[in-house]
Amino acid sequence: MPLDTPAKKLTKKDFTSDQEVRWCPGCGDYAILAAIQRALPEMGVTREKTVFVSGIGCSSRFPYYMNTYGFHTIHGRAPALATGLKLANPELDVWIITGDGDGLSIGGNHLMHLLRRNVDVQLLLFNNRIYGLTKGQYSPTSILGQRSPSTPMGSLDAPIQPALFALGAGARFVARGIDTVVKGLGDLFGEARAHHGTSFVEILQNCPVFNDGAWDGVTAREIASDTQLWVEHGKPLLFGKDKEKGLRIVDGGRRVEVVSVGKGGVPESEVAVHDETNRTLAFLLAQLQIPEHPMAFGVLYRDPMVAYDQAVVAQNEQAKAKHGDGDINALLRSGHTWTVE
Amino acid sequence: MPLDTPAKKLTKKDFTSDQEVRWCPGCGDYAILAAIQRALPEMGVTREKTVFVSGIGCSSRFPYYMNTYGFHTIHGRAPALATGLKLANPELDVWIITGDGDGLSIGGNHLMHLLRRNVDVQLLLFNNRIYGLTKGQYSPTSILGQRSPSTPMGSLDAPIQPALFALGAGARFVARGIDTVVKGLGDLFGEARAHHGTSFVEILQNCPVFNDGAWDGVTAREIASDTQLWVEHGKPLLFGKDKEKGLRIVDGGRRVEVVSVGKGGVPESEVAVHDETNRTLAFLLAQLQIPEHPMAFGVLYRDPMVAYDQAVVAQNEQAKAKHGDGDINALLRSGHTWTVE
Amino acid sequence: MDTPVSESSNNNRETLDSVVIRFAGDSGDGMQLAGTQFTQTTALAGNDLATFPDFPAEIRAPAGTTFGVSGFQIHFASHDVLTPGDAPDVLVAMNPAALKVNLSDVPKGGLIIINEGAFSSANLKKAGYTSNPLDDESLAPYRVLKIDISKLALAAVEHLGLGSKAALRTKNVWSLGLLYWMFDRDRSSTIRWLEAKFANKPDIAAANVAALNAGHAYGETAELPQGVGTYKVPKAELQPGEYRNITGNEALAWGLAAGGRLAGLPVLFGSYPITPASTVLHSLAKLKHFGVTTFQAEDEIAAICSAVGASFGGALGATASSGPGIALKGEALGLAIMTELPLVIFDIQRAGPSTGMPTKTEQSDLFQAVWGRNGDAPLCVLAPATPGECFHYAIEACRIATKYMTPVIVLSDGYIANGAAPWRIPSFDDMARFDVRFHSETEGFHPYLRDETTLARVWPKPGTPGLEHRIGGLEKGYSSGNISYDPDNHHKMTKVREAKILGIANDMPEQAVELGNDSGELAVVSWGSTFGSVNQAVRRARSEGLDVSHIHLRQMWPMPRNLGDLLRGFRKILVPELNNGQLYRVLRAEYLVPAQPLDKIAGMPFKVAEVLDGIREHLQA
Amino acid sequence: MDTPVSESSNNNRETLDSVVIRFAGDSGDGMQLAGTQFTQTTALAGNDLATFPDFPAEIRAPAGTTFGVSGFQIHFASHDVLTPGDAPDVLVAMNPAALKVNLSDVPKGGLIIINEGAFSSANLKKAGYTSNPLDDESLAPYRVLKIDISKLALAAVEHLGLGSKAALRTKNVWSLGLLYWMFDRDRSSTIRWLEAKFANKPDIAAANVAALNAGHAYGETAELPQGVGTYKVPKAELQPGEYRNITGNEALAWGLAAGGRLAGLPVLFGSYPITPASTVLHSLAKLKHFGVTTFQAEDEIAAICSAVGASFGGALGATASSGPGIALKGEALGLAIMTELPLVIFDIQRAGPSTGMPTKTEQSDLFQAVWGRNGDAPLCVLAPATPGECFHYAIEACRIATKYMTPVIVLSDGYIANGAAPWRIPSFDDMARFDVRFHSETEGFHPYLRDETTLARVWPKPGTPGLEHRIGGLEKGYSSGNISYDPDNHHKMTKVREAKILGIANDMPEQAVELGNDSGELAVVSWGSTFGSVNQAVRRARSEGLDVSHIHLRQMWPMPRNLGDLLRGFRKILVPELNNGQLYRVLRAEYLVPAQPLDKIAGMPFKVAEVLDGIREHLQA
Ligand SMILES: Cc1ncc(C[n+]2csc(CCOP(=O)(O)OP(=O)(O)O)c2C)c(N)n1
Ligand SMILES: Cc1ncc(C[n+]2csc(CCOP(=O)(O)OP(=O)(O)O)c2C)c(N)n1
Ligand code: SF4
Ligand code: SF4
Ligand SMILES: [Mg+2]
Ligand SMILES: [Mg+2]
Repeated sequence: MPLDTPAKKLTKKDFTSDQEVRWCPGCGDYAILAAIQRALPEMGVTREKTVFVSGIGCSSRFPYYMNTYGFHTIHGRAPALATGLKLANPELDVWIITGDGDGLSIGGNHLMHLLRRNVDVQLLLFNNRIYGLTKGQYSPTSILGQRSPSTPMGSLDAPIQPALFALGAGARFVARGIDTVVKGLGDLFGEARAHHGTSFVEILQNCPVFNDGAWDGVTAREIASDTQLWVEHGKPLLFGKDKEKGLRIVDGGRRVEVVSVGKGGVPESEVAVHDETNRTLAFLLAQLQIPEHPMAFGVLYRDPMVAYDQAVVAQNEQAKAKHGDGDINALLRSGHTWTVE
Repeated sequence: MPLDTPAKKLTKKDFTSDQEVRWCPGCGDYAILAAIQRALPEMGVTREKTVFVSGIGCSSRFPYYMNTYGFHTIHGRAPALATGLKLANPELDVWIITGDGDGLSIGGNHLMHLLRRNVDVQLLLFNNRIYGLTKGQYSPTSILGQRSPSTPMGSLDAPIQPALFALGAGARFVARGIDTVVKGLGDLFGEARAHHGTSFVEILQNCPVFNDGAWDGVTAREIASDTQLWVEHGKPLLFGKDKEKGLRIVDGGRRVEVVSVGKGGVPESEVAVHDETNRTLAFLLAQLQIPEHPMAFGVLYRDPMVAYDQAVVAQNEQAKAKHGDGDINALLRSGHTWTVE
Repeated sequence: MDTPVSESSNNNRETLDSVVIRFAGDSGDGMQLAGTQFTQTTALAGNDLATFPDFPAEIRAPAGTTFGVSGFQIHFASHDVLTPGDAPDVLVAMNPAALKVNLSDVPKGGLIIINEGAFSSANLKKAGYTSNPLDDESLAPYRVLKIDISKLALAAVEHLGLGSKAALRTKNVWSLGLLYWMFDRDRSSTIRWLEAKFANKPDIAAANVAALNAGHAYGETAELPQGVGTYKVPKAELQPGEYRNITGNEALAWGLAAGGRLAGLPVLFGSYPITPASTVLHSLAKLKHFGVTTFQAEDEIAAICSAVGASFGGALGATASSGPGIALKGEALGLAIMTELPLVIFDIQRAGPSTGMPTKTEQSDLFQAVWGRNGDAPLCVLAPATPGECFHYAIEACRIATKYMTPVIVLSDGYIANGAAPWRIPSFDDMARFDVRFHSETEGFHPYLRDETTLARVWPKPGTPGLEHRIGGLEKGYSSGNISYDPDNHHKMTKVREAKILGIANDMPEQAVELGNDSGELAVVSWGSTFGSVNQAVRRARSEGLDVSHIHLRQMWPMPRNLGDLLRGFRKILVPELNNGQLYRVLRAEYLVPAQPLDKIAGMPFKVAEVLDGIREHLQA
Repeated sequence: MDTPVSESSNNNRETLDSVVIRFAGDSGDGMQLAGTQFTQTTALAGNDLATFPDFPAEIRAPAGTTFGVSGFQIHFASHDVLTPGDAPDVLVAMNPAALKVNLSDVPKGGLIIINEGAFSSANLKKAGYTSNPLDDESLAPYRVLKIDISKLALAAVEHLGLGSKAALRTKNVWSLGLLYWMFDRDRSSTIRWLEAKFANKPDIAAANVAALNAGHAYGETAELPQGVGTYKVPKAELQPGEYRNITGNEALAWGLAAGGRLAGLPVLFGSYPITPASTVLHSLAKLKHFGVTTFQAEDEIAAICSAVGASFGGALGATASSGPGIALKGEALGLAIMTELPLVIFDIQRAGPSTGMPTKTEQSDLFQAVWGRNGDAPLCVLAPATPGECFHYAIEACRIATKYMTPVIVLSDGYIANGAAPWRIPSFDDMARFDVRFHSETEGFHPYLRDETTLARVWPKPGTPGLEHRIGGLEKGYSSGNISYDPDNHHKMTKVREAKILGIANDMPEQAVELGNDSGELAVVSWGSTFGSVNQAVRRARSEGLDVSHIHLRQMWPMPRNLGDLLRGFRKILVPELNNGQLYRVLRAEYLVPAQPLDKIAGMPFKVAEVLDGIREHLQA
């Protein structure tokens, strides 16, 4: 949420730290870094009020490259740490950077509780469906059958779907983007920051070293218009090069089918309209998978309620209003005391 | 899943251990204990193949009272421990007993991964919306504003909804019951056990000492028929004393409304029919809350897929089939060796 | 109960020097309430005192069983009292189970007051008696006062027309009345308390007052058997001042709030409930108007991480737990050590390993506190000796944490946590402030700039323009604060982290000798909550003419700077601990002195006699 | 490189006793491959050898930077080799960054082979050079061989028409060819290996072979500068047998599989990836047909809990991690201790505290392993000294865990984990089985029945009729196995848990002296991976006539039963450790002997000279 604005207009460079970036050449993380370094000045934030908090993983090196405050914590715990930071200093604008391993394997519980509490932070989950930093083991979002050093015969556990998980955990803002779709990312970051409460943003990210092309089926430029559905509140769920395809909801809301729209197909009025405040619709959209359906991007769900840190501040104020500023001497003498002479 | 059956018909008493039960008088846990001790003989299980695994909490004392194998582990970790147990010994019939604190606070991550992996166990979550054992602090399922020793001015974090969370995590069997509805419980336990994969069963449980009546708005006998919707696959979603009320799905599947059915109301055909294989419907049902809607009970969702432990066994077998039974001498000499004479 | 000092007191009361009373009954019988009220009243009467509440592990254990017995022991005297007493002079047993569990602790000739009315055959069976002890010879060695308290209490409140369940619940207050009569206590403060507590239920208040008075009246009017008299314990010479009872956990909570004030910082206390630490959270949750934010986290890891995040943000982060929870915090403690952030951790020790006996006390987390982490990860460890000292050491922890940019663990235990002791209330205005100054100079800034004296790094507060920086758990360059894999740098950083912590010893008092000489035959070295029994035991040993000194450690790490020299002045060193030998090993490792253990691993405090025996044996060995 | 022993060898090769070569280049330059191939070939040539690979922390660090430099050092000799060598006699520097990072380790007069072709101004800048070291005096103290390896490699493979990127990638193999020529190595095994590795890409295989041959040919034909010669290192006298190279992590994995076999149990290995432990999981994941199930858990806590669950179920549960992950496992370790279940834990130590320097080695988890848990929580700790010993100690861990029903921690470290050493392959058929017998007697059964000798409790396997029972983390009654809060029982159980672990010392060898006398002036006591450098240093000290013995510990807890007596036979004790002083404190605590530390906390193994200096200093002090 916007607070102070800087005296002079800042640029991408102002948000770039002096540390050499240490990701592999071609890593999707570069594009995300650039996107946020470009988006922050647009949002008019100050460097000093901005904090990036991360866990451990390739993605979690992110804070080092931002010329803001930053904390590279321990594996999986960034949401917990950020919660304390935000409670201690609610004026800060806190961004959490995490990976599919950091955020959903070891850190899944903290993520769940961050979401249900609705702490006012932005969380960006870089989903490359692999553990990058530890050299390529499968992750909780890896596809069934993923071969990796720890699953030489293929993985056997069904992947978690991050956006679905977030919705089940009670998230109030769920969005999805792609590392290479920089413009889309910048917009999402702006929306995420504007939202009061936890903004959950899953970003499909390519790890060229250990899981190259994991998202190609969705992200490859040639097929993008057929595999990506960018949703917008109040707009029909259309996709395809000429928006010639749409989603129709059938079976009393239980299933979604792809229909041709316009000439030769169904009228646009039969195509479902996105309502970002409807959690059930978001649940339906979050589940869509290629090849049956396009994958949904943009703000899938947004339904603000009071942020946890705001409520805590308010309750603390209420206590002060009721009891006055605490007096330690009086506290020590509260209840039953007696005097020895 | 059923395995051996006992030589002679067992009874409730066979499943009762010699340990004195140490819950508070009136605790809802007694009814659940009785229900399972009664249900197990019905399922024809043997004592020796049955294992109860729990974490820490009042509810987690459960294994001591079952005359089967049992492991009272550490706080929140029962799902992880049970996973190892089941992988080591897939023939065992493993039941996990957990509480809203044990399973959803400290143990939320293990629960999530148990569900997405779909390990073939039954998990019963005793939801009393409070920490019983540690004397009454609010829990992740406590209502907003819950007053407790740790939240004297009322809690500020939105509760997690266990069934919703389970669906978001990828559970393939999600059910809900009530401590005092013993018949319903027994049935659910049977269904849970019959399901291959993780069966998640939330049980509304009363803690008369620290959160008495937390569920009265749903469970009180007088109002039960209006506040409880017991779902059955393929049957319309009817409730009320004379099944005179039903749920209609409106808004393209995004909302549910309560309608009167029959004379003066809508025809029964307009009432939605339960389809336990539809995850979106389950998501809708899991969200229903009093007073707007009745709360949904029974098997909300069931859509089996291969259980993790089965897949692991199969992969191990496949490796054996391919390479033969491993030979340590050969292993030590695999790859490059040389001889010194 | 000591032998009567004189018999020339009012109403022919025997004057006693000190008395130990134990209230015991079913956990539903209100024994903690009776004990607490007796304590208040006794404090008002001017005695010194110590108490020991002992709860069952269950929330509501089945009535009448031995594991459902709840006890409360108070030791009061006309002189200094340091322990709740080894053995009760008077046992109040409200039911057969209470008698069964406690009888063996009563010395021959001790007085046992028994609620006969509860000795039904059902209750006897629940307690595991095969025959009624009131009917056989088993109580012959004691002075026994059998009263049907149940019936008398019912009769006393009959006129109020309560249900019989509620009426019966006054029997604890009835017995309290009897003891008030026996020990010449004033009922008025308890009456006021009952009236306030049951302000909304006037009939319950009235019933309790009636029962209290009836018990008292019973004493005055009934013919009591031979050997049961009335007693008086004269006032103790206490330091003048205003007093209150305080439990260790309350004192930690208040000390943390006070420490935040003295540092000029808001406090964020992130915690996850666990016995016996939860009440620190409960106390702090009521102190929001003191600038304390409490956060009940999803687990212990999140709790400590939230505190680390808060400290990074410029607040004072704190957390509390007990053994198993502290184990979970180990990795994050390492992060706080590496990032050199202030952090206060309360470890309220309980009997381990693993879940152990959660409601029982122990001192077995010393290793975990000092050495229980990956890597070379030094921090500061303090150990208060009494509930009152918890207040002081919580403040000290805040001072050291912020001055040295380090985590500080305060080791308390279940015994101090729950035990209430009279405490002379300090004046907050007299306490020295230690206001934190956040770093502000942007020139030449990097986040690992150090103070030359303390070796603490600077504390730059997010939100400050020009001090934007990144920290984390990777090794830092000494002169840049950036990530560094340089071998020499790691050596240097490890040494500076150590030196910083060891330097804290220069900022804390030298080790004093509590009792006895500065050198000699035997030093008894204790730490934490065993202070009272060890001190008493050494006092007795010295009165027997033995050359023994008592040294009590409160600075567990770094240890007091003179400790090595001091210990080397003794030929023998005995270390009584409620664990399987931890401090004695640390002393040997640090000072190469021949420390020997005296262990008790029973979930219970030392008895004075146990330590005394140990001293005698050790001197002979 | 030692001084030539003789010059009378084939082709006028100088004969050397031992040589240390370091390959260094960008992480994309294939230095690990070159090093590994040189190692293979050298082993085949009959030398003894030791290696030290040193990776950058990044997966793919930006090319040309100093932090992206990857190194591989090999020490080979005609005698026993215990360490990878202090300083390289020959440095191969493939780019400016590699030169910059490694130059200071090369002794004056050492040979440096430089790939001139990589010394572009861009690369020089990336490495942080302001002027080209090839053009100034900075290399004057060394023998330098400048070759444009890039260009020569490109030329050698030109005829194959590869892209220039792929072609350039052969330069590591080109330099390998040159070194093969220089040290008289046979190319054929490398050629076979390349052909197998690139079987699917025949042009790549051909290119590599061509480059290898070209490098070799260059040596044969080019005029080499003064001081650069050709050398021969005669065969070492090795114990006859079949040999292989093995890394510590591979050996742990194979040892665990073998241990499961010898116990007659399936193994469940639950683990969560972490550097440098992950490769244990990777190795075991390939052994499913050995009755090993691997489970990549969601975190370290789940990993160890899955292993505890498996052991409860009658399998052998095992887990592995490094410092931060082991810290997370502390609470669950306590559960395994309390429930007395077998469990094998590999802790592959890395530089701490906190995240520290994940890719660097250290020995700083000893405290954590021995004492780092809540409560009195004893377990067994073993520490292999070499990669080969990892196999043996993994088996020993399985034996002790199942025989004594206890967790056993094996402390390895990043150095042994990744370092490959030639290992004489044992015969599995000669190894003693230790088949587990599950409890089967229902008569008088309870789960804490103990074996009188080992004090181990019985192991009843779920699924067995009549042995249904419940266990957990709460204290158990000694004679019933039921939950018990009895004070004396807790004392007794704490003591029996301790006695059981201490008793393991009777089941393991006495401590031997590696070098020197059984008593004397100075004992140097080391543990774990520092074996080689400490042994060498003591050997040299003894050859200088100093009265020094080397004692190397492998049983960290319980310690060998004769260790105290042995140590008391020395006037001084020096404990070299890659940490800030841990074992030396444990020795003082246990035996009250005047052990002194010699620490190096640099993420690197000891150099022999460092230990030797420490010995000399300590003897003078
Ligand atoms: C406690 C702990 N356990 C394990 C690790 C090792 N570790 C570091 S990052 C990581 C996984 C990273 O995966 P992900 O979050 O997807 O990030 P990516 O590298 O793919 O961006 C693991 C297992 C650690 N640093 N700390
Ligand atoms: C590591 C650890 N942290 C905290 C505790 C304390 N603890 C025990 S049970 C419990 C919560 C129990 O709540 P729930 O799971 O809802 O069970 P209930 O008692 O309500 O049945 C807590 C916080 C513990 N035993 N171990
Ligand atoms: S390993 Fe993958 S995710 Fe990590 S930096 Fe390299 S390309 Fe990126
Ligand atoms: S505290 Fe509540 S949940 Fe626990 S045993 Fe008592 S009534 Fe049941
Ligand atoms: Mg990833
Ligand atoms: Mg609960």
